[in-house]
Amino acid sequence: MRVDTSIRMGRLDLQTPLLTGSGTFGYGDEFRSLVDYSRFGGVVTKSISLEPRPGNPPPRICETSAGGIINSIGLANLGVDGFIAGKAGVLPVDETKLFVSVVGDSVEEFVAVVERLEGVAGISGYELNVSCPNVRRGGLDLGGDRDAVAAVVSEVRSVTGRFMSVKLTPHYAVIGPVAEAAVRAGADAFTLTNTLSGMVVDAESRKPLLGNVTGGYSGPPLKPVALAKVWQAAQVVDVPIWASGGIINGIDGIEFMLAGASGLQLGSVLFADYDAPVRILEEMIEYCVRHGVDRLSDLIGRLEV
Amino acid sequence: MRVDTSIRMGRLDLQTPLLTGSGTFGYGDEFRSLVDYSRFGGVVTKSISLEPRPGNPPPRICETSAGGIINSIGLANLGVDGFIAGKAGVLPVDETKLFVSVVGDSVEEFVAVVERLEGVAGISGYELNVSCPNVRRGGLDLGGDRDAVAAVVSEVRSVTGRFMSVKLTPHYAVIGPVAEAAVRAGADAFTLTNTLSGMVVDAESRKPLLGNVTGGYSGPPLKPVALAKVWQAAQVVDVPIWASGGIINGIDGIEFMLAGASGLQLGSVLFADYDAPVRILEEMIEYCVRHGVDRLSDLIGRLEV
Amino acid sequence: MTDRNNTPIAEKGVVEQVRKISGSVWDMTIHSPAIAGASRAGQFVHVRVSDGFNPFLRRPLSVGPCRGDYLRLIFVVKGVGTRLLAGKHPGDIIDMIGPLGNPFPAPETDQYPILVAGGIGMVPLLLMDNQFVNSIDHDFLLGMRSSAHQTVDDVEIKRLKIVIASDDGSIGYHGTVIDLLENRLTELKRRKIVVYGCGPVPMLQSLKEVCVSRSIPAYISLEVSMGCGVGACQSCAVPRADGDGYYLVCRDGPAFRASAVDLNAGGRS
Amino acid sequence: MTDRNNTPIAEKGVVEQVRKISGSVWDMTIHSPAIAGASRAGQFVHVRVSDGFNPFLRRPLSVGPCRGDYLRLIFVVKGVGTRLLAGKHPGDIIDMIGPLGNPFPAPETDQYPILVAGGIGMVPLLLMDNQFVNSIDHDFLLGMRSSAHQTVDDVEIKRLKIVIASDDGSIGYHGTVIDLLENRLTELKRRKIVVYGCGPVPMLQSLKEVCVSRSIPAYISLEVSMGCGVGACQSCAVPRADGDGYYLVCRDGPAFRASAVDLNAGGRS
Ligand SMILES: Cc1cc2nc3c(=O)[nH]c(=O)nc-3n(C[C@H](O)[C@H](O)[C@H](O)COP(=O)(O)OP(=O)(O)OC[C@H]3O[C@@H](n4cnc5c(N)ncnc54)[C@H](O)[C@@H]3O)c2cc1C
Ligand SMILES: Cc1cc2nc3c(=O)[nH]c(=O)nc-3n(C[C@H](O)[C@H](O)[C@H](O)COP(=O)(O)OP(=O)(O)OC[C@H]3O[C@@H](n4cnc5c(N)ncnc54)[C@H](O)[C@@H]3O)c2cc1C
Ligand SMILES: Cc1cc2nc3c(=O)[nH]c(=O)nc-3n(C[C@H](O)[C@H](O)[C@H](O)COP(=O)(O)O)c2cc1C
Ligand SMILES: Cc1cc2nc3c(=O)[nH]c(=O)nc-3n(C[C@H](O)[C@H](O)[C@H](O)COP(=O)(O)O)c2cc1C
Ligand code: FES
Ligand code: FES
Repeated sequence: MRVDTSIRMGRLDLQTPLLTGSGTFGYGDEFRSLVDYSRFGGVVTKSISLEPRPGNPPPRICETSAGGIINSIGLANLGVDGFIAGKAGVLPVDETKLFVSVVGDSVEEFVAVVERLEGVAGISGYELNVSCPNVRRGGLDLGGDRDAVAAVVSEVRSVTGRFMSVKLTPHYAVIGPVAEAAVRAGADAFTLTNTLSGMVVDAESRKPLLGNVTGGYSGPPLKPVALAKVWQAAQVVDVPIWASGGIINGIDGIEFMLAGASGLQLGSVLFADYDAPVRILEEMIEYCVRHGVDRLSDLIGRLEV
Repeated sequence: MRVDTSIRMGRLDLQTPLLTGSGTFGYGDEFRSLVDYSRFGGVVTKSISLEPRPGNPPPRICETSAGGIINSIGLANLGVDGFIAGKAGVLPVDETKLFVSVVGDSVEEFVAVVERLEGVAGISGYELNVSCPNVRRGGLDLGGDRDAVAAVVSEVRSVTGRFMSVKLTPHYAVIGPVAEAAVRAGADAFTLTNTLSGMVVDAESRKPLLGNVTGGYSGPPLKPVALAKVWQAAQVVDVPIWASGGIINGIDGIEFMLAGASGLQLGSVLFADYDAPVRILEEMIEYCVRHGVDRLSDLIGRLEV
Repeated sequence: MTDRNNTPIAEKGVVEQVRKISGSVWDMTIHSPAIAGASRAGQFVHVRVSDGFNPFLRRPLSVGPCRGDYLRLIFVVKGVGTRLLAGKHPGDIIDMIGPLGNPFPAPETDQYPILVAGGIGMVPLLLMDNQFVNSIDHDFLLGMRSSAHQTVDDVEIKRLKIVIASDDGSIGYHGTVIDLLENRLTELKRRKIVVYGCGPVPMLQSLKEVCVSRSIPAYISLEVSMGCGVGACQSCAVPRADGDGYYLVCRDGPAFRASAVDLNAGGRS
Repeated sequence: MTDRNNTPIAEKGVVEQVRKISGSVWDMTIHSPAIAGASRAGQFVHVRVSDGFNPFLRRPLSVGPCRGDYLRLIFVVKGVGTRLLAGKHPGDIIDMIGPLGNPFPAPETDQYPILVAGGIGMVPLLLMDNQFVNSIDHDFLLGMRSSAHQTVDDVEIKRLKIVIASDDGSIGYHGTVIDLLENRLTELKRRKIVVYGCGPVPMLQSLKEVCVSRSIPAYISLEVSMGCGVGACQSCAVPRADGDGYYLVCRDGPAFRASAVDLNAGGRS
């Protein structure tokens, strides 16, 4: 039995549902010698801002007792001009699709970054990161404000025809209203979710383990939260959803698809297992064979409630 | 070396910082034969509403792969009159202090419940549950709205002089504004946090593991999130904070105190280890002895940042 | 349903013996005098399967046939919890709370009891049988998928005169335990009967139908996911037949009058 | 700092030997031809310590003295990850990525190299010493807390002519390795020197001060928590001395020119 792993998402055709989680796969070229890019439907870059950002003081990553990790990178990145100058030539656009994650402190910054990227060939779309827990500098309080999210989406929409996913924080008690507002403003998809805000304390030294005290909590403990958000969003909007949060094996991927996801982002797992895209795709195909499913996409939203 | 475990919280003196997490300890009498109540500074009851509530369809509890649990009890409770009639006589008010958790779908319901409880002797205070992820019926969207939270607090404040903690959801990207508003409205303390909204899917049966699909995610995976919220709130408000989220041992308790908590709620841990209050207090005392700390309360907020 | 009429005891039992009965069925004897002494058929113990918190929750298991200070648990290895339990060795300590819940009510003096078990559901009924100590005449019917899924060994089947049915006919009667029950009800039709059942939900549904249609009183024991086990957390709800909310399995059950609960919703098995 | 000049290799090595050197120090030999062949002193491997995801992250460990197809890792058991590693047996498979990062630059022909190690920091310097293969005259200084914390065994100390200092005088010179360094610098004052250092941050701070004040070029290897290990996640930042942001230890280091990095902030040890 051959299982069809391709996924149609609105205007896009992806060879598999697997994507990378922004910030865990650099600008797309660092893993060249390690990872089989052909297993990815798409690669999402580190979030890129208008100016280069140095990021937060170290340490920037630690583990949590329940098997997750917390990072406080603080959106360190080259800035859009640095990205275009340094990376546009080495992007993995032949093996897979490329999505650029965009971040900003204001609507204007989002628009300015996207405007510059419009000139770069080979970009299949954007992911708007309106949800990073590690940076908050006045201006936009994107972590909760429906109107601010909608404003970013509609202004960016006015400067690009490319595919555009909006990446939301799990820190919404109710995700429906912001999702609906974002779709009305022109979002083609959602990425659910970014990390939770979290923190680790070392009782012995009485210090936090991260230089920035708090950071973004990811890995397996995030999965139930991201699953709930994917399911809740899938009840109210009709656009593709990219799941992000704690996917480490094929069954996790199947769970997210049943809950309504059509894309599956691999984030933290890549730090432990560079072979994850190959392994996870195999495990998903094996599930399909066992359950007599010919096309992975047939599983999307098929949770029996 | 004797370690003083008593904690002064505003107007209250508690014999230890340990409290029970609402909903995990029933109405306070169910654990009589199993738990040493004298180790608790206070017991917080199941959340009580105006009318009895049947709760959600089963199954109502399951485990998550990262070592937590998810419940969707749906605030099943006796209703305030049932509570007063059935439980007022058996409450553990001699061994420890009693706090009644109150829930409602409207400001009026919160007020009505508290008004009736004002007549019951032996209640040391209330915990206002404005954060349950399992119920959402129009009216108040308490899970995010600062004004709604402030309205509940100030209206309840107008009918009681008793101690009043406000229990918030971890689904705030930024907790400062709602905490400040609640203090202005008359909150004496915060309980941080309630559960995260989460969900577990069984890929084999394609079904959610909970009758209500989503539920409240608690236990160890919640700890980093609750710690971050305790620390963030402690930076902006000056009232006592009761920590709730994944405390299973004494070091967890110390971590929360360093981050700014003066109360420590034991929730899910009680399902696994009925002896948790005894064990956790011992482990905290041992830490104090090792670090030459005479009074547990000296640790509150002493994180070295 | 009456309110819980006993006080839960926390006891650290000592494993005396662990043996495999068949396939994935295990039989464990635990020295646990306080709980063993207080238990009645239908009650359960809430067992901590690991020393740490992985898995997090305790596992509810019916109290099987106790003998003096010794408690017997018989269980199917289903997931991580029961697997850990099956890996215990004599001398290991097991942290338990029990006996919990309401037992099956004893038969009235003029009632002839029929015990109807499906698979691993025979555990509480073995204790019930034990309690009858030959002094009460009764039937014990047990259904299983096949001889490979045997939950009691041949010696015990013989000793307790258990009548077996199997879905594939590989042991005993070829058919379901409900067929056996109906046959017996026909045979015994002039006697006052009381039925005690425990097993998978579909079996209990049939049992309930058969008994309700014949106005025979029936008590069944239910399984549902649990948190505290002592009536505090409301995790273990089962819908009431009258539609008026829920019973709690750990406090109002696990043994219920069959007519009192709605078996179409809820419960897992 | 130059950009990474090598391509990471994913290799599943096979444990050849695991032995305890002293206290909590372990020495592991792994058959890993591709990584062993490509490694240079100062580079590291990123090691998956469990088959599952607990702990979640890989552990960075310096490449020690390789011999042909065999890689050597020498490590202190600090927490869960290194404990799991120490529990491996010959024949076990270890999933590694390497060699990662920038190595120490080779000494220029007119420079006399002094290797200055603190505790377990001697690992990359052992490989450096190895690379000199008797053809380059040099010093190897090693500081440790006490003889109980020995990270190299006596045979190797003798063979490599390592000069030891200990904080409590229980072995070698009574004092710090920086004292040893200062003495040698005084003795060698007419020669052009290059210093290579690895060890705890306070030691590296002193080393940096000593060398900067004497205008002696020094290279140091740094440790910081890591995610990916390949320059993709930006977890491994260390502040630049010029205040202009951060270097990445996994890509721009671990070996840095001492004057390029700010050792007062960041890093753990
Ligand atoms: C009152 C009562 C008495 C029981 N008596 C017995 C017995 O004597 N022998 C026996 O083999 N089994 C019995 N069970 C079922 C037994 O509790 C489960 O098979 C067991 O908990 C499975 O745990 P696990 O870790 O192996 O499986 P997992 O599937 O990994 O368990 C995951 C979670 O689901 C819960 N769960 C899974 N299956 C069930 C179930 N059928 N009922 C309730 N919770 C479940 C577990 O307790 C745990 O919280 C009884 C259940 C109840 C409620
Ligand atoms: C480039 C490099 C080379 C290293 N070479 C060696 C070596 O040759 N021998 C040796 O014994 N140690 C070496 N270390 C330190 C080693 O990586 C840590 O001691 C180890 O990761 C601790 O893991 P653990 O699980 O035992 O401890 P835990 O404290 O449980 O680790 C928790 C987390 O913190 C990280 N961590 C803890 N200590 C350090 C540290 N000092 N540096 C970086 N991350 C840390 C771990 O990787 C893990 O992510 C090196 C570190 C780096 C960055
Ligand atoms: C080290 C690290 C850096 C990250 N950087 C970004 C980022 O720049 N932009 C973004 O939108 N998400 C970022 N994330 C979040 C991930 O893309 C992903 O949403 C999150 O980690 C949850 O998925 P996971 O559990 O699979 O890792 C980062 C995560 C990690 C661990
Ligand atoms: C079964 C269960 C029921 C709960 N019911 C309530 C409730 O009625 N009201 C409330 O405020 N919190 C309720 N909670 C949340 C707990 O009080 C606590 O805040 C949460 O579980 C996090 O703490 P923990 O990780 O220590 O369990 C409940 C939690 C559980 C597990
Ligand atoms: S399991 Fe807690 S009330 Fe039944
Ligand atoms: S560890 Fe990922 S960039 Fe260095």
